[in-house]
Amino acid sequence: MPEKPKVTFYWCASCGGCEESVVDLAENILDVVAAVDIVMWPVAMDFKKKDVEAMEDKSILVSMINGAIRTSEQEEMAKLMRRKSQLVIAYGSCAHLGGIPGLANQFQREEILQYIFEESPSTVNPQKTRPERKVMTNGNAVTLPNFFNVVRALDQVIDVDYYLPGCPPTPKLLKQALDALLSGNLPEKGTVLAPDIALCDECPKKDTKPSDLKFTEFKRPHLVQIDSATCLLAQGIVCMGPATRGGCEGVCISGNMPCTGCFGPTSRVKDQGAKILSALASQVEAKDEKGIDATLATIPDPVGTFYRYGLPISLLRRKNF
Amino acid sequence: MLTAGEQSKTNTWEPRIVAFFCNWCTYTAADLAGVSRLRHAPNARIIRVMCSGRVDPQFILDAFSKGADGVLLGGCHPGDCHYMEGNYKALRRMRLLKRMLKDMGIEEHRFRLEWISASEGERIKTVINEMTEQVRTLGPLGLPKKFEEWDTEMEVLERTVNGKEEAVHA
Amino acid sequence: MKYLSYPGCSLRSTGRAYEESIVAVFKALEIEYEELKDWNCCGATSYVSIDETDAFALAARNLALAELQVAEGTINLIAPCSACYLVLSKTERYLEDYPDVRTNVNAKLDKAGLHYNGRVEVRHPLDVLVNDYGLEKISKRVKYPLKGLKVASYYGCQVVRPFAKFDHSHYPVTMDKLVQALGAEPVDWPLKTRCCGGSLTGTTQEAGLRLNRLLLKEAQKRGADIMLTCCPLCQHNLECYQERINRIYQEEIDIPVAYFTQLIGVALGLSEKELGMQRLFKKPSLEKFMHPKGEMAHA
Amino acid sequence: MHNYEQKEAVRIGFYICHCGHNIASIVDVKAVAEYVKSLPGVVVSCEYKYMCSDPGQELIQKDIHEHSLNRIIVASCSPLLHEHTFRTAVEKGGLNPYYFQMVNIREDVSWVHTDAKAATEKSKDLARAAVQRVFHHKALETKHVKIHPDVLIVGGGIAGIHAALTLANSGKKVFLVERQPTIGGHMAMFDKTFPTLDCAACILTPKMSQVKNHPNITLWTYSEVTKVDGYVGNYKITIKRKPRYINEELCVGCMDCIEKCVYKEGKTPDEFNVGLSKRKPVYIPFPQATPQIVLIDPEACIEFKSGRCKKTCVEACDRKAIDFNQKEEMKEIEVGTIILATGYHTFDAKRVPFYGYGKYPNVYTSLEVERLVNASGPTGGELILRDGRHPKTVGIIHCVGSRDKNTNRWCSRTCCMYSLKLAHLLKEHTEAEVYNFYIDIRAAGKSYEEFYDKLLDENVHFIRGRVAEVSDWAVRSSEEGKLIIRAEDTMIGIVRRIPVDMVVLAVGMEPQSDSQDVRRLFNISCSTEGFFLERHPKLAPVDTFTDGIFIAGACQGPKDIPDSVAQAGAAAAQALTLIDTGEIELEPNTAFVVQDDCSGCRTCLTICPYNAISRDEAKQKAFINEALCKGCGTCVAACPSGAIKQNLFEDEMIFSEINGLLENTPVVCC
Repeated sequence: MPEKPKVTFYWCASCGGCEESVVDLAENILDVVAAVDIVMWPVAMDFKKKDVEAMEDKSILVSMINGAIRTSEQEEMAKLMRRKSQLVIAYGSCAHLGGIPGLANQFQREEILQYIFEESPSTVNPQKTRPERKVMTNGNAVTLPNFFNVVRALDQVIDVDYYLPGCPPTPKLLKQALDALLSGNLPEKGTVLAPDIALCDECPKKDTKPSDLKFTEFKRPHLVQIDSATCLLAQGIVCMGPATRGGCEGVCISGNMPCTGCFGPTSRVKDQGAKILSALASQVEAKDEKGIDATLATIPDPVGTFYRYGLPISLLRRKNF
Repeated sequence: MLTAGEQSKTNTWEPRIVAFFCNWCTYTAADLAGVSRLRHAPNARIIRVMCSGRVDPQFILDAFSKGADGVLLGGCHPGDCHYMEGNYKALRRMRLLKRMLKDMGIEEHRFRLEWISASEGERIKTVINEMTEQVRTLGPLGLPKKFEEWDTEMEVLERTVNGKEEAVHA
Repeated sequence: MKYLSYPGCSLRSTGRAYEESIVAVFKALEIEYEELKDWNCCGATSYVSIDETDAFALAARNLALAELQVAEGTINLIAPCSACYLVLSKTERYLEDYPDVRTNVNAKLDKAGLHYNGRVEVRHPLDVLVNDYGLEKISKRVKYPLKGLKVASYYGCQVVRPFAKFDHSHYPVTMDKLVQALGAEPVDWPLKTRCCGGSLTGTTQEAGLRLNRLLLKEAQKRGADIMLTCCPLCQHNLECYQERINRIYQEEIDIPVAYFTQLIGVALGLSEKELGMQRLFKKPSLEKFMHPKGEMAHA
Repeated sequence: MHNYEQKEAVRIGFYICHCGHNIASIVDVKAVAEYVKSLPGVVVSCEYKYMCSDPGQELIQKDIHEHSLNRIIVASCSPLLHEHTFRTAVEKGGLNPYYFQMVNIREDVSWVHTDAKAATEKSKDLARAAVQRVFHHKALETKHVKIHPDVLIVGGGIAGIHAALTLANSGKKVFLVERQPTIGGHMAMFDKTFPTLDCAACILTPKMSQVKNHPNITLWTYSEVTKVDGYVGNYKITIKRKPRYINEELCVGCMDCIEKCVYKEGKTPDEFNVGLSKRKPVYIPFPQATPQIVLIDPEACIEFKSGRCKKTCVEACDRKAIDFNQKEEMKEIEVGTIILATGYHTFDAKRVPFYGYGKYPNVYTSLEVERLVNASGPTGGELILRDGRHPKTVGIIHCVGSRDKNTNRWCSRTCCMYSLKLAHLLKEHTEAEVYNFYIDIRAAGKSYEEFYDKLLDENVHFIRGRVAEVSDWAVRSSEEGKLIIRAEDTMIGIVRRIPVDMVVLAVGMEPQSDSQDVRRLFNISCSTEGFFLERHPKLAPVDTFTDGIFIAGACQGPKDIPDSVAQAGAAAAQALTLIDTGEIELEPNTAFVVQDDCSGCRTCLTICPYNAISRDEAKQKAFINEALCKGCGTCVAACPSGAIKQNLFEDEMIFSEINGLLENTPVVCC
């Protein structure tokens, strides 16, 4: 019996949702398990780093890595997986774009540590104790990895072959990706494995968007009664759909929530945030600075809104200090 | 002879400003500044576009990310756009972009939107000189170099943070 | 808006009536101000011809002190004497426009632990009253409209030249509009900004008096009951030499010359004492023009 | 048309121009050429003295053949000047003209920088940007649009009249639109013209009636252009025709209605006589007004104000031409070209208060004096002052509102000459002593200096000095009751007081007060002072930056009659050139939607100022009508998924320009 192709799933700075999405394959996961040999999956199986180190270089067919890179351990592991794998797929928004952890790029490392260990409302730490990077227990040294100042997407650390977008990727896209991998019917390197067209194309509310939309005020979804039948932008709610790659089938929109951009931009766009900024601002009604500012002030956090998933891969990458 | 980039390495840093000028007003004004021999700082490099409304906020961010220390956008005065309303679109985009740049830690004076009509050659001189001096005071933005540093954070941290902490615990 | 005031030397000597009437009128109109602490001579027009940098430094010390006294924002510094107004305005302008002047002057100020940052705007009380406070508000406060009083407004040279900051440099009208607001009648005459003789009356008196005489004669010829000035030197020149002029030139000049702030005070119903009227050599008799507001309505 | 595949290897030819010393004296052109040679894709890189010369252009063409070049870059002057020249040269060399890119190192570099090293470095950066940009250039087709042969002329002064007749005589249909009830403009108000002393009316009125009677001219007076749509060759114009309350078809200009008006005397200041006389509510501006049709001023007419007039005018008109219910009418026309001849405005003398205009009755503006000395003027040509006197001495003050930092800095060019003319006429009419107060006498024109000489012989006084003030301040008894002009006589270095009976202010020429609105309406530019801006001050004096729109006469700057007429002829010739060519080339810089990439989000639909973008309902995607697109590119900047591209300004081109400008060391592009 010929050896089954080896596959790994690895997680970096992520929430675990991407792991869930693998399980979301439901009964299809049995076909996957039958077809491949999973040799590393920290969330589900007990393999160690040394097991992977012991493998020959390029002996793994594909490593699916989710999560952003924000610690030295993640960088080290990513580089190890890269060495051992023929293909690396950046799995999910964090690996693809930097993701939610990437929002930390608005702060300095020390600001974050101080908040987490000293200031956050749920913290009781009058001594201001910080974890030690190296502790001796029972004669063994236990170390913590280094925490980076800058959060990066996977391809800013290692070479990436494909991207599976989404927070998390949908089972449908994962299935398509696995089928392509196993059949060897692969697209051009660097491809994002989703349609290269913005979400509006497949949006269920597409037809209700007017052709003469002008903004006088932007509304936040939790503050208004949303009309489920109408385009969210038409209701003044910031929806990233026009600037976000489709393929999710509009799951958020169907749930009455605006698109927040997790699939990232289309291949023709360098900076998703700048593009949605340009599109929305262009449609502001006011002509004078004061009026324009008043309308735009109703977007209280442009960076958090337009770069919710993509700050690390944006043109500026992080806040400049 | 050194390119601007090489100069920065040899410590004679000069501000680098990318200027997007609309064809009808501001670019024509720059021509007028030329014809009138209005000498000004050689730090701005003009990219001609048909209208300030063509300027995608991506261009501005891209210029910063490629090493510009300042970006100048010039268009026709409000009401004077050759394409009726392009400058209003530019204004709207740039008001939001300015806010975003601030949130991203890019100093205010590094990005400037100016309305300069075809007859205001003098204004070209004033604006470029002023902005060059403002950016000079701010110093280099140097994003490409920062990107390099960010990508090699692991090595740096291994050297500094670990070394320091080990010293403390020793 | 709160103001700083710079009285200057004249207002503490020959021009005391000017200061007294300003104080009284500002108080009556509830315009808040405080005096610049530790002010010094502006240098007048003579120092600048001896040493420009030193002259600027002397004047700039006052500007720097103003910044010390008012922590932030633009400072409106009121200089009632025309010479002070011009010298301080010029200093302010030169320090703004010429970086080398600014550097040199600040180097000198530095020795006294001072520095000027460019926050001061020098203002004339005429400008402040008419353009900040407003004619309409003044009119409302007038208790005795001066109906029938014919007034020749005399601006002199320095308040509008060379810096025409609030009015036309050759044909100013601010004081005339003020006169109208007080119910009186401005006399239109072409000599509003012609030289009063300045300091020539003290040095080459013959030349000074010749200039002086032209103004007085023309104002009187055009039927003015009173001349108004906004400068202590002009007031002095026009008021004090009338007898001598009559003697030398066989003229019959007899016209009172008051400060514009005194006339405002009269219309507002302030007392003669408050307005320093007793300090004038030729006390104008204004009673016959003073019609209480109620009476006017009936008239 | 849109070629996405770049199969062929890019082979760039780079040429840097010395422009004599203009560039080469500051920029080290050799060093730049040498540097560019090292950049990827560059096959030829050389310098040449004058690239725009024939040998320069031939050099490019030769190299295209010898080195199989497929991209050409010229670093020289502004593309606004010579882009067309080089594109044509490239096309003649067998290459698509849009493979060409221009680098401006003259206006943007050598003419504005003094540091040779910095200028050379900047030139290298700009060259590198162009090198990287041309990799993305594509072959495009030049667009051609047909030129509608009809012409709109705005303004019926001498310039508009001359342009209209020139075009009409060559067989073109002309629409002449004038805001006033009559054509003729300022010239109709003048008495005589300098230096020949022709009577203005005698030479103008025949041309006015030719306009009226010309079969090719549609004359709309008392009308204004309110809307301008379209583009060169295809303008759609909306014109508002104000109601005259007179049926133009029926009125024959007999003026019986005027005579029979209930007002026995006029009460409204007469515009044509600059307020020196009064007219009735029903009036005709002047006897030779064209068209010869009366009009009613609703502001003055009792019927309009109260509705209770006896309407004697209606009774008087046997043709029943009076129509109080006439409404404003909107006309829509299509034309291919437009000539603006909207004229000028005289300086408001009240802005110089020390000259006493409006204060002293005997201070006049020059335009008032033109009417005062005119035989058909308010006094029948007799010089009677406002106070009823005849002047024995007159002072003419030059440069009122001209050559003055406090008002207008420019020279109005006509005042010296018309002041000389008025001096002559005043002397002729009154035998008064006439004093001219001048800064310089500018008599630069054919026979102008000779006219000045003639005036000197006529014993007109000339005092060189700017007048300080005009006042009634009499110092001596001889000055009593006179206006005293005080001025420094700079020839003898003393201040003089000249008592006169009459003062004439030679007011300057200003842009029309609504010139900014007009320029916005027609989408052209103004120069700093507000006159319409020509495309090139020397080589394109009647063209504007908007194709198909030309300017003539004093709307472009102060001008006398001969110059206005010459310019009007030039503008007509430019329009004729376009009309007879039949079509014009347009920049193919339009935007287009890549439909496979379009998500149908409709962002672009809301922002196109020309409604050029529509939605293809079947495909649910945006579509740009190339004919309507003007190429501003704002939809490209707004398209949130990058599905719209603009020819000549694609994102990749601009990104590579940015990259090229800022790149430290050259890298391979693409």
